[in-house]
Amino acid sequence: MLSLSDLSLSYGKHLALDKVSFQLAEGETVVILGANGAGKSSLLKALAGLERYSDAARITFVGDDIAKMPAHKRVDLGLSLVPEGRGLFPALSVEDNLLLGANTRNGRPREKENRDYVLDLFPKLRVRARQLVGTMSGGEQQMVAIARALMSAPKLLMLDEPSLGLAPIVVGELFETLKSIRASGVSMLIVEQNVQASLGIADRGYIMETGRIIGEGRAEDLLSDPNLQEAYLGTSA
Amino acid sequence: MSKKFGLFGGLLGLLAFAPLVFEDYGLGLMIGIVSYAILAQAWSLFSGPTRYISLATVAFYGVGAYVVAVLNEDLAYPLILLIAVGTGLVMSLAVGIATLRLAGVYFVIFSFGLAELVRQLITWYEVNVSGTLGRYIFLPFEARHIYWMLLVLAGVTFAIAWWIRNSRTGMALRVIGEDEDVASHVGINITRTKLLLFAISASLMTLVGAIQAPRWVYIEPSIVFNPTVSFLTVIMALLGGPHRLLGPICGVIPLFLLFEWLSANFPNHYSILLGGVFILIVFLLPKGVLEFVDRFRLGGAAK
Amino acid sequence: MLTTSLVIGLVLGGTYALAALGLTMQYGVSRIMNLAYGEFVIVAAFATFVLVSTLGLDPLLSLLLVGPAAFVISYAVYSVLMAPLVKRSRKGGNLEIDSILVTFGLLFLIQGILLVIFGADFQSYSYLNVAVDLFGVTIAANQVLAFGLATVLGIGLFLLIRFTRWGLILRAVAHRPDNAPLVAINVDRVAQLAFAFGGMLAAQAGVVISMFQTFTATAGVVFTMKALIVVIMGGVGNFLGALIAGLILGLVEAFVSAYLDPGLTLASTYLIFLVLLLWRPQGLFGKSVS
Amino acid sequence: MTVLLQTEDLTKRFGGLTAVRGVSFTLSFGEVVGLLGPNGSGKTTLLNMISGAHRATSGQINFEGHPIQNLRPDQISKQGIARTFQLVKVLPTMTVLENTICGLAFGSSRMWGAEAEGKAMEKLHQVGLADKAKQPAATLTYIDSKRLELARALAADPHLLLLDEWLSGLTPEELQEGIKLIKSIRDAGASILIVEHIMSAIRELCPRCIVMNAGEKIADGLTGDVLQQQDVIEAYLGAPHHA
Amino acid sequence: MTDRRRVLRTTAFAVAALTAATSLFTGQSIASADTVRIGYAVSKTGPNSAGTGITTIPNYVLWVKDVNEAGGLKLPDGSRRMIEVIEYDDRSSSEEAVRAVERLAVQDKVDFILPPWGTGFNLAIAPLMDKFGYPQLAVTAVTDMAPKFVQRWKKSFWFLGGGSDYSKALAEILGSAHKSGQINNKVAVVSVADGFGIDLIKSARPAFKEAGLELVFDKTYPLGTKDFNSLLTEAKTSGADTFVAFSYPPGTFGMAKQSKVLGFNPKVMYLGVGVGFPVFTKIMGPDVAGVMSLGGVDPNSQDFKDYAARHTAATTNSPDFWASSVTYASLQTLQQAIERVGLDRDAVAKEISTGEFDTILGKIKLEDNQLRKLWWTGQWQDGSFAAVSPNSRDGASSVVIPKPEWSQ
Repeated sequence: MLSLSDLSLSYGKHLALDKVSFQLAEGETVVILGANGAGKSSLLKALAGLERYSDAARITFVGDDIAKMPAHKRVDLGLSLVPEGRGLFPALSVEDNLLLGANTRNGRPREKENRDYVLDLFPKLRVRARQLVGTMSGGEQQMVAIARALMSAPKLLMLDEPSLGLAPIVVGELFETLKSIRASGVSMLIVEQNVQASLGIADRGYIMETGRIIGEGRAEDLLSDPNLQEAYLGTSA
Repeated sequence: MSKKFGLFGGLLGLLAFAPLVFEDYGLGLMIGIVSYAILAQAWSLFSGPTRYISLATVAFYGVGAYVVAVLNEDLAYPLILLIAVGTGLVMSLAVGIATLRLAGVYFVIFSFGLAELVRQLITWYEVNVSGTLGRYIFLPFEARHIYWMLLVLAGVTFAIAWWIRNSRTGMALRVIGEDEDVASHVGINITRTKLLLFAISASLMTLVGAIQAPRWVYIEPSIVFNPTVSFLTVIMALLGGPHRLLGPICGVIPLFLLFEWLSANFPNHYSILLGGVFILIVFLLPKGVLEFVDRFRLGGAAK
Repeated sequence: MLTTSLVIGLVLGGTYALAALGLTMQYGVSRIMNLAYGEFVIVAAFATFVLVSTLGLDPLLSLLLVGPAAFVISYAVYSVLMAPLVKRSRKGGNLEIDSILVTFGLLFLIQGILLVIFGADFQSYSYLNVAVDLFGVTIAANQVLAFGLATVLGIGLFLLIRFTRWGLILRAVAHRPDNAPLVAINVDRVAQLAFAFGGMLAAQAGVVISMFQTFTATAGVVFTMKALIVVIMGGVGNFLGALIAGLILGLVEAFVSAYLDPGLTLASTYLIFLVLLLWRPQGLFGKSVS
Repeated sequence: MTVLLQTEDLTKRFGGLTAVRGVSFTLSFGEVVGLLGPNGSGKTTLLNMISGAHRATSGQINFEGHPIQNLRPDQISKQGIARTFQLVKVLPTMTVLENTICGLAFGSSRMWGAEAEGKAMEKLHQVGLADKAKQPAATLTYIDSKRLELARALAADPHLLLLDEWLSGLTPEELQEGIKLIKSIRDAGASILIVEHIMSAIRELCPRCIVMNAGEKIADGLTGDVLQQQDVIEAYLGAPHHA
Repeated sequence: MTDRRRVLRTTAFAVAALTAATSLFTGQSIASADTVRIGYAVSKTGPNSAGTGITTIPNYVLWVKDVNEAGGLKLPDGSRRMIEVIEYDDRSSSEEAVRAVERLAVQDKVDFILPPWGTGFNLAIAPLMDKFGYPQLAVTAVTDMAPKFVQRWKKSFWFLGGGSDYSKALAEILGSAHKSGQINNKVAVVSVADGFGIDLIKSARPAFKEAGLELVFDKTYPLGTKDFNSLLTEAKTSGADTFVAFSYPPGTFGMAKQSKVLGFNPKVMYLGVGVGFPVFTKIMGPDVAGVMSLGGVDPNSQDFKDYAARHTAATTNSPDFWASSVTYASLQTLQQAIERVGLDRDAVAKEISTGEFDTILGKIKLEDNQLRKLWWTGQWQDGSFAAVSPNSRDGASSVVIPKPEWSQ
């Protein structure tokens, strides 16, 4: 479904991504792990078309070459990102944010049913529909962000650190939801620091360090991978 | 270093002979160039490093002219100039304290509004309190006297600009312009530094107005608070590059002469040509003349 | 006395609001600080003048001609002058400064063309210059019409912006342009359409204003300034805010004139603006950046 | 050991979000302390309160016995606290030397002229940038920019150095160099508070560390012990999630 | 090192630019011997361009056309020389106006310089005109200080009188109308806050008082005011039979229109600059009748009728009824002075000062370098702006008070 090769990206002199390549099959949930600064967020932003990257990069998504495609068209194709910081419109209401999410080729005709779907997924949002997003708690905002991305009827949902800054109990709920999204057939690419939880819902995982992919494997195997412990705690504890 | 000073002094000295060489019209041109050079340089002092686009130039310039108009019959001229500087200083400090926390376009509009506000208030004062509108300045100055005074002021302005660039305050301002976070964390009092520079810049502008005023004989608010002065200053400084010591003057000379040439040769299509030139400048020289010359030179060297 | 000032102020404010709506669109959504905005207003006024005096067209009818024409022209102006700057700003240019400079050039260009065609004369025609009684206050019908149009356009825009998908997209771009691509919005295209739409609104204001004000080729700057003040007072990109700010400005002028001193009306406009800017830099109804 | 820095019940709220909640800790003279925690746990906010970039909502910060929680960054800098930034902040159009002079021209030392230049060069030698002193900072590589930031922070001979993820984003080789550099500074007797993600570095550099999660301090002690604590591991890797 | 080189380079650049510039601007145009070079710098752009475009430029254009079509300026020896015009735009800036005059005098070496529009600009160039020895025929400058200026600048001539001339004339008219019971003694006055408005209102206050009138409403409004509803409403409720506005064109038009709408129909309505403009009749239609203002013409003067016809033919606009004909007359004065004494500027100045001239205003002779034989007040009557003061002068119409009601 998604394949990329030779994706390099630098901020000035700092090489954030160094010839990254990987694939993701339809229906798969893949998690990307790695310490802060390893380049995980940059990878997602590059895929979403929000960062300039090397000309040599090849990205294909559901058969289309999207490497030179502007960001808004990628969303139209079904590649949705929930970025770090959530990328919401804080001065707009929950309802408006969701409606904006449906602003895609696939999303518009299914606006109503998708709306019902995400409000069932996050019942809390139903009562808060008129509230301004900026006044909501972090967990609620994260719900809006995911719900908004789902409104676009994505084929692949990319999530950047969805559990960041959330209370542990909310994190639990969040991963429950992600699990049910996965069950609905949407592919997911997740960058996450919560290793345990994210691997719990993933099929496969990649480990990144300083802009390179240094390991990959099935979710069950990765948890016990010494590379992972090394990447996070600096030692195989 | 001393060589540079020598060059600078020599150039000023040379320019001081201009009234002997040029006839009145040439001198008039020189007066225009020098006064805009000072305005653009003073503007760049503050706006170059901080990137605040100020349209308040004419507020200070006009106040300078007005101080002279009000006092020219009662006080000795040097004293009037001193009062003009003082007025500009006080006004800029008051304005600065209030406005320097506004950023971007808000500051732009505020500074424009300021010039209009000052103009309206002076008008109101003149009409209701002093009962005159329009004042006469009869000072025994000819064009060359005004030119020499402006030349001295230009020397002072460039010296201040040079000194500030090489002083602790100048470095502080550059740091503020590049990154306010870093600035405050290395111990720079941002507000105080900005205020200081704003005040210096405004005082110089006030002086230009004060020195030029005797040339007009008759002054009223609509004459001395002409917003075009603010705009031209900005354009000239930006064209030359406000970050360089000699940037402003490199913008002033070609633009001033271009405007003069256009208005002399195409009086009926002046506006159209001026507008066109403006647009072209933005498209062709986005970073200013000096940058362009530099690039051209580097490009040449690379071959 | 009180009602008189109130009615006069509201009617006056309606004109200000009307003149500001387009700029709010252009600056709020497209991020173009259009200093030639007032020239668009004046060009429309001249166009109406020509239509009315040569073709004998009804000024209201010319609203339907001049508006769409302005949309097309503004659209073209954006393509030629603004789009390259927007593109450049992504590579480290400064859109705000560049747009100020370019539109300043445009201001002279348009003014020059008008001067060549029409000369520096005052232009005026008479339309609906009859008295209307409004709550016991006598006022010109053309001004009431202007007020009505301002209100209709303002509220119409508000409804459009508030309740349609296009409006929602505009708000999204005005509010967080960086996040807009995430929801499949083509920011460049929206900016261009908004600029053109803003140009159209400016033209509508020009048509209406020509019905009751004498104008010259060089009168545009005044409209730009008033519009800027209203836009910033109302909160950038906030249409309802612009409407209310315009009305406030009109009321302030009317009341200062009646109760303080007519000599201070313009000063009080600026003073209010300056004080407001210091008190709430994001405008009366602007959302502070969280 | 005399106390250099002490925070008491420090809290910071942004709108509805509490980024730091009731954090108290002390840092003694000459001590090097690591400040850990997952993303968003409030480490940088804590650091920002100490350096004055954010004003604490409530609580106290004492530095060398004086309360500093109400001072501006420039005032705090004059008290002798210097910092680096999470996202490197060099002044791109200024030269490396000028960048370094910034560090000592305005803060506690207020040096200028030849003296400042000499001192700055000394610091550039210390971080290994002396040969690039005349280059504009924009031309530096990433690691050199980081070095420069360190030189600027060190220039004023601060009593307390705050490092905000100074080591992040470096290649493995650079990381080793970086650790060596900070070690040399530590060994010269500096007091340092280090916010860092790279555990290996923390283990090497900091005898003691403080761990934060969701705005609260969850551990404070010897580094080896703290990193064994179950709640710390869970904070990083997440609690095993059973559906 | 590179730094120093840069400084040197930029200095060199600056010097080169300056040199190039001065050579560009000192290139003298060659005056051909068989023409008379006449230069002027006027506001073609900027805020003053409207006034300039109505009163000043058309008359310069018309006069040059008239003279050249007649074969050129006549000199004492009977020869004729064509006029060659050099014109500049002062962009409504005093500094530009000053420099343009320097350019005309020094660079272009023109034979005569015609004045700009506006009091301020005429004063700004006065010292230079004096210095270079050019006679200055200041027309569009209304100032009570003219006698003083004549002392200072011997070759300056003032053609439009001072503010007090106009306000006294008005006070006289109003005073006698009050005495004859046509109006009450209450007067409402508004004035524009610039030199012109203030000059007039300052002299009007004592003059009105002396004429037994009471200023029940006396307010000043800023230049650029667009809405007069508040002012007019108050004036209307003040109980005054007379409304006087010392206003500038946009304000004049605005007040006229809004008064109609408000049904504010005072017995005397006197407005400022603009009432005599051709566009005023377009704005007001039949309701111009009875509106008073500064200036005026003798409606039966064949000279004026011919002039107006020529003006309309040459510039597509009819002249304004105040300063237009005076401007043209000032040019005729110059023309005849040259015819009598030649191109010597000193001699021409002396001739203008002492001679008598036959103009479209009739025979005129300056008194102390000022034209005093002017119409101070005019009133729209039967489709023309008839002069009503001084009423003793030939050609004066009698004032109509109260003015007719608004037609609608």
